[in-house]
Amino acid sequence: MIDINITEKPLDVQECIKMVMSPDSGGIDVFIGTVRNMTKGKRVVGLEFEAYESMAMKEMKKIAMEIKSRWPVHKIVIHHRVGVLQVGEVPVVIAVSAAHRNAAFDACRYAIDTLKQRVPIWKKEVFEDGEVWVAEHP
Amino acid sequence: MIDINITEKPLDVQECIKMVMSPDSGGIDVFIGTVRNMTKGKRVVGLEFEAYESMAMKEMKKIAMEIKSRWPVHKIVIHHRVGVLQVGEVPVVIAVSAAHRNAAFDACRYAIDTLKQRVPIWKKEVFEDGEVWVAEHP
Amino acid sequence: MAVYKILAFGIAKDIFGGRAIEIALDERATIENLRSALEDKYSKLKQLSSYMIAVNDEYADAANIISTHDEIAIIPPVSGG
Amino acid sequence: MAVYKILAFGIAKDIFGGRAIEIALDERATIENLRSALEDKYSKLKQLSSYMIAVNDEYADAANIISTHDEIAIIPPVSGG
Repeated sequence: MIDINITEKPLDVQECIKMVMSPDSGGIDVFIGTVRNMTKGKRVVGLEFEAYESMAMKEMKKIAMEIKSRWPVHKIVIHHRVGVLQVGEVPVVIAVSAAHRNAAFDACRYAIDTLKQRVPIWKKEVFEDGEVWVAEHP
Repeated sequence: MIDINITEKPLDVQECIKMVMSPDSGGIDVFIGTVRNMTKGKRVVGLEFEAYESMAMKEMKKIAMEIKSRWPVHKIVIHHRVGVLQVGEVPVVIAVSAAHRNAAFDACRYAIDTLKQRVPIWKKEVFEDGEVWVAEHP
Repeated sequence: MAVYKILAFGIAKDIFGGRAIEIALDERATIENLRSALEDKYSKLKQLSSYMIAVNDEYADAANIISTHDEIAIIPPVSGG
Repeated sequence: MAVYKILAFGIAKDIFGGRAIEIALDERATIENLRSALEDKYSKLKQLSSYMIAVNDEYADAANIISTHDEIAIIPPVSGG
Protein backbone atom coordinates (compact mmCIF):
# COMPACT_ATOMS: atom_id res chain seq x y z
CA MET A 1 0.00 0.00 0.00
CA ILE A 2 1.32 3.38 -1.02
CA ASP A 3 -0.47 6.59 0.01
CA ILE A 4 0.86 9.90 -1.29
CA ASN A 5 -0.71 13.28 -0.60
CA ILE A 6 -0.06 17.00 -0.93
CA THR A 7 -2.51 19.15 0.97
CA GLU A 8 -3.04 22.61 2.46
CA LYS A 9 -4.69 21.08 5.53
CA PRO A 10 -2.75 20.21 8.71
CA LEU A 11 -1.26 16.71 8.47
CA ASP A 12 -2.75 14.02 10.71
CA VAL A 13 0.22 12.09 12.10
CA GLN A 14 -1.97 9.58 13.93
CA GLU A 15 -3.90 8.83 10.75
CA CYS A 16 -0.65 8.30 8.80
CA ILE A 17 0.50 5.80 11.42
CA LYS A 18 -2.84 3.98 11.40
CA MET A 19 -2.64 3.69 7.63
CA VAL A 20 0.67 1.77 7.72
CA MET A 21 -0.19 -0.55 10.61
CA SER A 22 -0.81 -4.14 9.61
CA PRO A 23 -0.87 -7.51 11.40
CA ASP A 24 2.13 -8.75 9.40
CA SER A 25 4.31 -5.78 10.44
CA GLY A 26 6.67 -5.84 13.40
CA GLY A 27 7.90 -2.27 13.19
CA ILE A 28 6.99 1.16 11.92
CA ASP A 29 9.36 4.06 11.41
CA VAL A 30 7.86 7.52 11.19
CA PHE A 31 9.60 10.75 10.25
CA ILE A 32 7.85 13.99 11.18
CA GLY A 33 9.28 17.26 9.94
CA THR A 34 8.54 20.28 12.14
CA VAL A 35 9.00 24.00 11.50
CA ARG A 36 11.99 25.19 13.51
CA ASN A 37 12.13 28.62 15.15
CA MET A 38 15.71 29.32 14.05
CA THR A 39 17.78 28.89 10.92
CA LYS A 40 21.48 29.79 10.79
CA GLY A 41 21.05 31.79 13.97
CA LYS A 42 18.13 33.84 12.67
CA ARG A 43 14.63 33.76 14.17
CA VAL A 44 12.02 32.27 11.82
CA VAL A 45 8.44 33.55 11.96
CA GLY A 46 7.05 30.87 9.67
CA LEU A 47 7.52 28.96 6.46
CA GLU A 48 5.65 28.95 3.20
CA PHE A 49 5.67 25.79 1.07
CA GLU A 50 4.89 25.73 -2.63
CA ALA A 51 4.64 22.56 -4.74
CA TYR A 52 4.60 21.84 -8.45
CA GLU A 53 1.83 19.53 -7.47
CA SER A 54 1.38 17.16 -10.42
CA MET A 55 5.11 16.55 -10.69
CA ALA A 56 5.68 16.38 -6.93
CA MET A 57 2.98 13.69 -6.59
CA LYS A 58 4.66 11.75 -9.38
CA GLU A 59 8.13 12.05 -7.83
CA MET A 60 6.84 11.00 -4.41
CA LYS A 61 5.18 7.95 -5.96
CA LYS A 62 8.47 7.11 -7.69
CA ILE A 63 10.28 7.28 -4.36
CA ALA A 64 7.75 4.89 -2.83
CA MET A 65 8.11 2.49 -5.77
CA GLU A 66 11.91 2.62 -5.45
CA ILE A 67 11.57 1.77 -1.77
CA LYS A 68 9.28 -1.17 -2.57
CA SER A 69 11.88 -2.51 -4.99
CA ARG A 70 14.80 -2.06 -2.58
CA TRP A 71 13.46 -3.06 0.85
CA PRO A 72 10.90 -5.60 2.10
CA VAL A 73 8.42 -3.05 3.42
CA HIS A 74 4.65 -3.35 3.69
CA LYS A 75 3.06 0.10 3.61
CA ILE A 76 4.37 3.58 2.82
CA VAL A 77 2.69 6.91 3.52
CA ILE A 78 4.23 10.21 2.36
CA HIS A 79 2.17 13.32 3.09
CA HIS A 80 3.43 16.86 2.46
CA ARG A 81 1.70 20.05 3.42
CA VAL A 82 1.78 23.29 1.41
CA GLY A 83 0.87 26.88 2.24
CA VAL A 84 1.87 28.98 5.26
CA LEU A 85 3.04 27.08 8.36
CA GLN A 86 3.84 28.41 11.81
CA VAL A 87 6.73 27.33 14.04
CA GLY A 88 6.01 23.84 15.43
CA GLU A 89 3.68 22.85 12.60
CA VAL A 90 4.33 19.76 10.48
CA PRO A 91 5.25 20.08 6.77
CA VAL A 92 5.94 16.39 6.17
CA VAL A 93 5.07 12.97 7.56
CA ILE A 94 6.59 9.75 6.26
CA ALA A 95 5.55 6.39 7.74
CA VAL A 96 6.83 2.97 6.71
CA SER A 97 5.90 -0.43 8.11
CA ALA A 98 7.84 -3.66 7.65
CA ALA A 99 8.15 -7.11 9.16
CA HIS A 100 11.56 -6.14 10.55
CA ARG A 101 12.71 -2.76 11.77
CA ASN A 102 15.87 -2.33 9.70
CA ALA A 103 13.89 -2.16 6.46
CA ALA A 104 11.48 0.39 7.99
CA PHE A 105 14.33 2.62 9.20
CA ASP A 106 16.31 2.43 5.95
CA ALA A 107 13.25 3.05 3.79
CA CYS A 108 11.96 5.98 5.85
CA ARG A 109 15.34 7.68 5.80
CA TYR A 110 15.71 7.09 2.08
CA ALA A 111 12.27 8.63 1.55
CA ILE A 112 13.00 11.90 3.34
CA ASP A 113 16.56 12.19 1.96
CA THR A 114 15.33 11.63 -1.60
CA LEU A 115 12.27 13.84 -1.19
CA LYS A 116 14.57 16.70 -0.18
CA GLN A 117 16.78 16.06 -3.21
CA ARG A 118 14.31 15.91 -6.02
CA VAL A 119 10.62 16.40 -5.21
CA PRO A 120 9.62 19.82 -6.64
CA ILE A 121 8.54 21.52 -3.44
CA TRP A 122 10.02 24.82 -2.27
CA LYS A 123 10.13 26.51 1.08
CA LYS A 124 10.31 30.22 1.76
CA GLU A 125 11.57 31.24 5.18
CA VAL A 126 9.74 34.21 6.63
CA PHE A 127 11.80 36.35 9.01
CA GLU A 128 10.76 39.48 10.88
CA ASP A 129 12.65 41.59 8.32
CA GLY A 130 11.93 39.75 5.08
CA GLU A 131 11.69 36.39 3.39
CA VAL A 132 13.94 34.12 1.35
CA TRP A 133 13.54 30.99 -0.80
CA VAL A 134 15.58 28.16 0.62
CA ALA A 135 17.85 26.13 -1.64
CA GLU A 136 18.90 23.15 0.42
CA HIS A 137 19.99 21.15 -2.57
CA PRO A 138 22.55 23.09 -4.66
CA MET B 1 14.00 16.07 28.27
CA ILE B 2 14.00 12.35 28.84
CA ASP B 3 10.78 10.44 29.54
CA ILE B 4 11.00 6.72 30.30
CA ASN B 5 8.05 4.51 31.18
CA ILE B 6 7.05 0.88 31.63
CA THR B 7 3.33 0.34 31.87
CA GLU B 8 0.59 -2.28 31.52
CA LYS B 9 -1.66 0.26 29.80
CA PRO B 10 -1.82 0.69 26.00
CA LEU B 11 0.87 3.10 24.80
CA ASP B 12 -0.29 6.48 23.49
CA VAL B 13 1.78 7.10 20.34
CA GLN B 14 0.31 10.56 19.77
CA GLU B 15 1.18 11.59 23.33
CA CYS B 16 4.78 10.34 22.91
CA ILE B 17 5.13 12.46 19.76
CA LYS B 18 3.65 15.53 21.45
CA MET B 19 6.12 15.13 24.30
CA VAL B 20 9.17 15.38 22.01
CA MET B 21 7.90 18.26 19.84
CA SER B 22 9.64 21.57 20.46
CA PRO B 23 10.03 24.84 18.56
CA ASP B 24 13.79 24.33 18.21
CA SER B 25 13.36 20.92 16.56
CA GLY B 26 13.28 20.37 12.82
CA GLY B 27 12.68 16.64 12.80
CA ILE B 28 11.29 13.80 14.87
CA ASP B 29 11.94 10.12 14.32
CA VAL B 30 9.52 7.67 15.90
CA PHE B 31 9.85 3.90 16.12
CA ILE B 32 6.70 1.94 16.89
CA GLY B 33 6.96 -1.78 17.55
CA THR B 34 3.86 -3.79 16.68
CA VAL B 35 2.93 -7.39 17.48
CA ARG B 36 3.26 -9.45 14.32
CA ASN B 37 0.89 -12.30 13.45
CA MET B 38 3.67 -14.64 12.31
CA THR B 39 7.10 -15.65 13.54
CA LYS B 40 9.31 -18.09 11.62
CA GLY B 41 6.29 -19.19 9.63
CA LYS B 42 4.15 -19.93 12.69
CA ARG B 43 0.92 -18.10 13.54
CA VAL B 44 1.18 -15.99 16.71
CA VAL B 45 -1.92 -15.54 18.89
CA GLY B 46 -0.35 -12.91 21.13
CA LEU B 47 2.69 -11.90 23.12
CA GLU B 48 3.32 -11.58 26.81
CA PHE B 49 5.96 -9.12 28.00
CA GLU B 50 7.61 -9.28 31.39
CA ALA B 51 10.06 -6.68 32.74
CA TYR B 52 12.51 -6.59 35.62
CA GLU B 53 11.06 -3.19 36.11
CA SER B 54 13.52 -1.35 38.37
CA MET B 55 16.49 -2.46 36.31
CA ALA B 56 14.74 -2.00 32.97
CA MET B 57 13.88 1.62 33.86
CA LYS B 58 17.53 2.19 34.80
CA GLU B 59 18.87 0.63 31.58
CA MET B 60 16.42 2.65 29.46
CA LYS B 61 17.55 5.85 31.21
CA LYS B 62 21.16 4.89 30.52
CA ILE B 63 20.37 4.45 26.83
CA ALA B 64 18.79 7.91 26.75
CA MET B 65 21.81 9.43 28.50
CA GLU B 66 24.17 7.71 26.06
CA ILE B 67 22.15 9.17 23.18
CA LYS B 68 22.35 12.65 24.72
CA SER B 69 26.13 12.34 24.92
CA ARG B 70 26.52 11.02 21.36
CA TRP B 71 24.04 13.03 19.25
CA PRO B 72 22.67 16.58 19.37
CA VAL B 73 19.08 15.60 20.16
CA HIS B 74 16.47 17.56 22.09
CA LYS B 75 13.93 15.20 23.62
CA ILE B 76 13.77 11.42 24.02
CA VAL B 77 10.74 9.31 24.94
CA ILE B 78 11.04 5.53 25.47
CA HIS B 79 7.83 3.78 26.56
CA HIS B 80 7.51 0.01 26.88
CA ARG B 81 4.38 -1.93 27.60
CA VAL B 82 4.20 -5.15 29.64
CA GLY B 83 1.53 -7.80 30.04
CA VAL B 84 -0.48 -9.63 27.39
CA LEU B 85 -0.67 -8.00 23.93
CA GLN B 86 -2.73 -9.00 20.92
CA VAL B 87 -1.58 -8.96 17.28
CA GLY B 88 -1.38 -5.34 16.06
CA GLU B 89 -0.86 -3.87 19.54
CA VAL B 90 2.18 -1.74 20.39
CA PRO B 91 4.83 -3.00 22.84
CA VAL B 92 7.27 -0.11 22.38
CA VAL B 93 7.36 3.51 21.25
CA ILE B 94 10.58 5.51 20.91
CA ALA B 95 10.46 9.15 19.82
CA VAL B 96 13.44 11.48 19.39
CA SER B 97 13.47 15.11 18.30
CA ALA B 98 16.48 17.06 17.05
CA ALA B 99 17.31 20.22 15.13
CA HIS B 100 18.41 18.06 12.17
CA ARG B 101 17.00 14.75 11.05
CA ASN B 102 20.19 12.68 10.91
CA ALA B 103 20.64 12.88 14.67
CA ALA B 104 17.00 11.92 15.25
CA PHE B 105 17.25 8.88 12.95
CA ASP B 106 20.60 7.69 14.37
CA ALA B 107 19.49 8.15 17.97
CA CYS B 108 16.13 6.43 17.52
CA ARG B 109 17.71 3.44 15.84
CA TYR B 110 20.40 3.22 18.50
CA ALA B 111 17.69 3.30 21.16
CA ILE B 112 15.71 0.35 19.82
CA ASP B 113 18.82 -1.68 18.88
CA THR B 114 20.31 -1.19 22.35
CA LEU B 115 17.01 -1.75 24.14
CA LYS B 116 16.74 -5.13 22.43
CA GLN B 117 20.30 -5.99 23.44
CA ARG B 118 20.32 -5.21 27.12
CA VAL B 119 17.11 -3.91 28.69
CA PRO B 120 15.78 -6.72 30.94
CA ILE B 121 12.42 -7.28 29.28
CA TRP B 122 11.30 -10.67 27.99
CA LYS B 123 8.69 -11.69 25.50
CA LYS B 124 6.78 -14.95 25.41
CA GLU B 125 5.20 -15.90 22.11
CA VAL B 126 1.81 -17.50 22.48
CA PHE B 127 0.87 -19.95 19.70
CA GLU B 128 -2.28 -21.98 19.30
CA ASP B 129 -0.44 -25.07 20.55
CA GLY B 130 1.77 -23.62 23.27
CA GLU B 131 4.08 -20.78 24.25
CA VAL B 132 7.80 -20.07 24.21
CA TRP B 133 10.14 -17.46 25.70
CA VAL B 134 11.95 -15.61 22.93
CA ALA B 135 15.71 -15.14 23.09
CA GLU B 136 16.50 -12.66 20.37
CA HIS B 137 19.86 -11.78 21.83
CA PRO B 138 21.97 -14.95 22.24
CA MET C 1 9.47 30.18 -34.60
CA ALA C 2 7.12 28.84 -31.96
CA VAL C 3 5.94 30.23 -28.65
CA TYR C 4 6.59 28.05 -25.60
CA LYS C 5 4.88 28.58 -22.27
CA ILE C 6 7.19 28.08 -19.27
CA LEU C 7 5.90 27.59 -15.72
CA ALA C 8 7.89 28.96 -12.81
CA PHE C 9 8.08 27.93 -9.14
CA GLY C 10 9.86 29.18 -6.05
CA ILE C 11 12.56 31.73 -6.73
CA ALA C 12 12.08 31.34 -10.51
CA LYS C 13 8.68 32.96 -10.06
CA ASP C 14 10.40 36.04 -8.61
CA ILE C 15 12.97 36.08 -11.42
CA PHE C 16 10.28 35.84 -14.12
CA GLY C 17 7.96 38.19 -12.27
CA GLY C 18 5.08 35.70 -12.46
CA ARG C 19 3.88 32.09 -12.46
CA ALA C 20 4.49 31.65 -16.20
CA ILE C 21 6.16 33.34 -19.14
CA GLU C 22 6.16 32.82 -22.90
CA ILE C 23 9.26 32.64 -24.99
CA ALA C 24 9.79 32.32 -28.78
CA LEU C 25 12.19 29.62 -30.00
CA ASP C 26 12.69 27.46 -33.08
CA GLU C 27 10.27 24.60 -33.48
CA ARG C 28 11.82 21.37 -32.19
CA ALA C 29 14.05 23.37 -29.85
CA THR C 30 16.08 21.50 -27.24
CA ILE C 31 16.17 22.02 -23.48
CA GLU C 32 19.66 23.43 -24.06
CA ASN C 33 18.24 26.04 -26.52
CA LEU C 34 15.55 26.95 -24.01
CA ARG C 35 18.06 27.32 -21.21
CA SER C 36 20.24 29.70 -23.30
CA ALA C 37 17.27 31.80 -24.37
CA LEU C 38 15.96 32.07 -20.81
CA GLU C 39 19.37 33.00 -19.43
CA ASP C 40 19.78 35.71 -22.11
CA LYS C 41 16.44 37.22 -21.17
CA TYR C 42 16.52 36.58 -17.39
CA SER C 43 20.18 36.79 -16.45
CA LYS C 44 19.41 36.25 -12.75
CA LEU C 45 18.74 32.58 -13.60
CA LYS C 46 22.52 32.20 -13.94
CA GLN C 47 22.92 33.26 -10.31
CA LEU C 48 21.05 30.17 -9.08
CA SER C 49 23.40 27.44 -7.88
CA SER C 50 21.58 25.23 -10.37
CA TYR C 51 18.16 24.65 -11.86
CA MET C 52 16.46 21.85 -13.73
CA ILE C 53 13.85 21.94 -16.47
CA ALA C 54 10.91 19.56 -16.34
CA VAL C 55 8.85 18.47 -19.33
CA ASN C 56 5.47 16.87 -18.67
CA ASP C 57 6.26 16.27 -14.99
CA GLU C 58 9.65 14.63 -15.67
CA TYR C 59 13.15 16.04 -15.30
CA ALA C 60 14.51 16.63 -18.82
CA ASP C 61 18.04 16.34 -20.23
CA ALA C 62 19.81 19.05 -22.25
CA ALA C 63 19.26 17.20 -25.54
CA ASN C 64 15.51 16.61 -25.09
CA ILE C 65 13.39 18.21 -27.80
CA ILE C 66 10.38 20.22 -26.65
CA SER C 67 7.10 20.98 -28.34
CA THR C 68 4.64 23.78 -27.69
CA HIS C 69 2.18 21.14 -26.44
CA ASP C 70 4.50 20.10 -23.60
CA GLU C 71 4.09 21.37 -20.08
CA ILE C 72 7.49 22.92 -19.40
CA ALA C 73 8.62 24.14 -15.97
CA ILE C 74 11.69 25.70 -14.38
CA ILE C 75 12.69 23.78 -11.25
CA PRO C 76 15.01 25.83 -9.04
CA PRO C 77 16.84 23.94 -6.24
CA VAL C 78 14.12 22.14 -4.28
CA SER C 79 13.70 22.55 -0.53
CA GLY C 80 10.73 20.47 0.56
CA GLY C 81 10.48 18.35 3.70
CA MET D 1 27.50 -20.14 54.87
CA ALA D 2 24.94 -17.52 53.94
CA VAL D 3 21.58 -17.73 52.19
CA TYR D 4 21.19 -15.62 49.06
CA LYS D 5 17.84 -14.83 47.49
CA ILE D 6 17.88 -14.93 43.69
CA LEU D 7 15.13 -13.38 41.51
CA ALA D 8 14.20 -15.02 38.24
CA PHE D 9 12.63 -13.63 35.06
CA GLY D 10 11.53 -15.04 31.73
CA ILE D 11 12.62 -18.59 31.08
CA ALA D 12 14.69 -18.63 34.32
CA LYS D 13 11.37 -18.51 36.20
CA ASP D 14 10.37 -21.75 34.49
CA ILE D 15 13.75 -23.35 35.24
CA PHE D 16 13.59 -22.36 38.93
CA GLY D 17 9.88 -23.15 39.15
CA GLY D 18 9.13 -19.73 40.61
CA ARG D 19 9.88 -16.01 40.80
CA ALA D 20 12.68 -16.44 43.35
CA ILE D 21 14.80 -19.15 44.96
CA GLU D 22 17.22 -19.25 47.88
CA ILE D 23 20.67 -20.78 47.70
CA ALA D 24 23.37 -21.29 50.34
CA LEU D 25 26.92 -20.13 49.52
CA ASP D 26 30.00 -18.90 51.36
CA GLU D 27 29.83 -15.38 52.66
CA ARG D 28 31.54 -12.99 50.24
CA ALA D 29 30.82 -15.38 47.37
CA THR D 30 31.48 -14.20 43.82
CA ILE D 31 29.14 -14.14 40.85
CA GLU D 32 31.25 -16.99 39.49
CA ASN D 33 30.58 -19.06 42.67
CA LEU D 34 26.88 -18.30 42.40
CA ARG D 35 26.79 -19.31 38.73
CA SER D 36 28.46 -22.68 39.48
CA ALA D 37 26.14 -23.43 42.39
CA LEU D 38 23.05 -22.54 40.37
CA GLU D 39 24.15 -24.64 37.41
CA ASP D 40 24.80 -27.62 39.72
CA LYS D 41 21.32 -27.38 41.15
CA TYR D 42 19.44 -26.25 37.98
CA SER D 43 21.31 -27.91 35.12
CA LYS D 44 18.85 -26.53 32.54
CA LEU D 45 20.48 -23.12 33.07
CA LYS D 46 23.43 -24.47 31.05
CA GLN D 47 21.12 -25.03 28.09
CA LEU D 48 20.48 -21.28 27.75
CA SER D 49 22.55 -19.68 24.99
CA SER D 50 23.77 -17.32 27.73
CA TYR D 51 22.54 -15.55 30.82
CA MET D 52 23.70 -12.60 32.89
CA ILE D 53 23.47 -11.97 36.60
CA ALA D 54 22.45 -8.54 37.86
CA VAL D 55 23.27 -7.13 41.29
CA ASN D 56 21.26 -4.15 42.50
CA ASP D 57 19.91 -3.38 39.01
CA GLU D 58 23.34 -3.51 37.33
CA TYR D 59 24.90 -6.24 35.20
CA ALA D 60 27.63 -7.90 37.28
CA ASP D 61 31.00 -9.40 36.31
CA ALA D 62 32.20 -12.89 37.28
CA ALA D 63 34.56 -11.52 39.95
CA ASN D 64 31.99 -9.30 41.69
CA ILE D 65 31.42 -10.20 45.33
CA ILE D 66 27.82 -10.48 46.50
CA SER D 67 26.22 -9.99 49.90
CA THR D 68 22.93 -11.29 51.24
CA HIS D 69 21.68 -7.67 51.27
CA ASP D 70 22.08 -7.33 47.50
CA GLU D 71 19.17 -7.73 45.11
CA ILE D 72 20.42 -10.50 42.82
CA ALA D 73 18.66 -11.55 39.61
CA ILE D 74 19.15 -14.03 36.79
CA ILE D 75 18.83 -12.28 33.42
CA PRO D 76 18.23 -14.76 30.60
CA PRO D 77 18.65 -13.48 27.02
CA VAL D 78 16.45 -10.39 26.78
CA SER D 79 13.79 -9.98 24.09
CA GLY D 80 12.04 -6.65 24.64
CA GLY D 81 10.96 -4.20 21.99
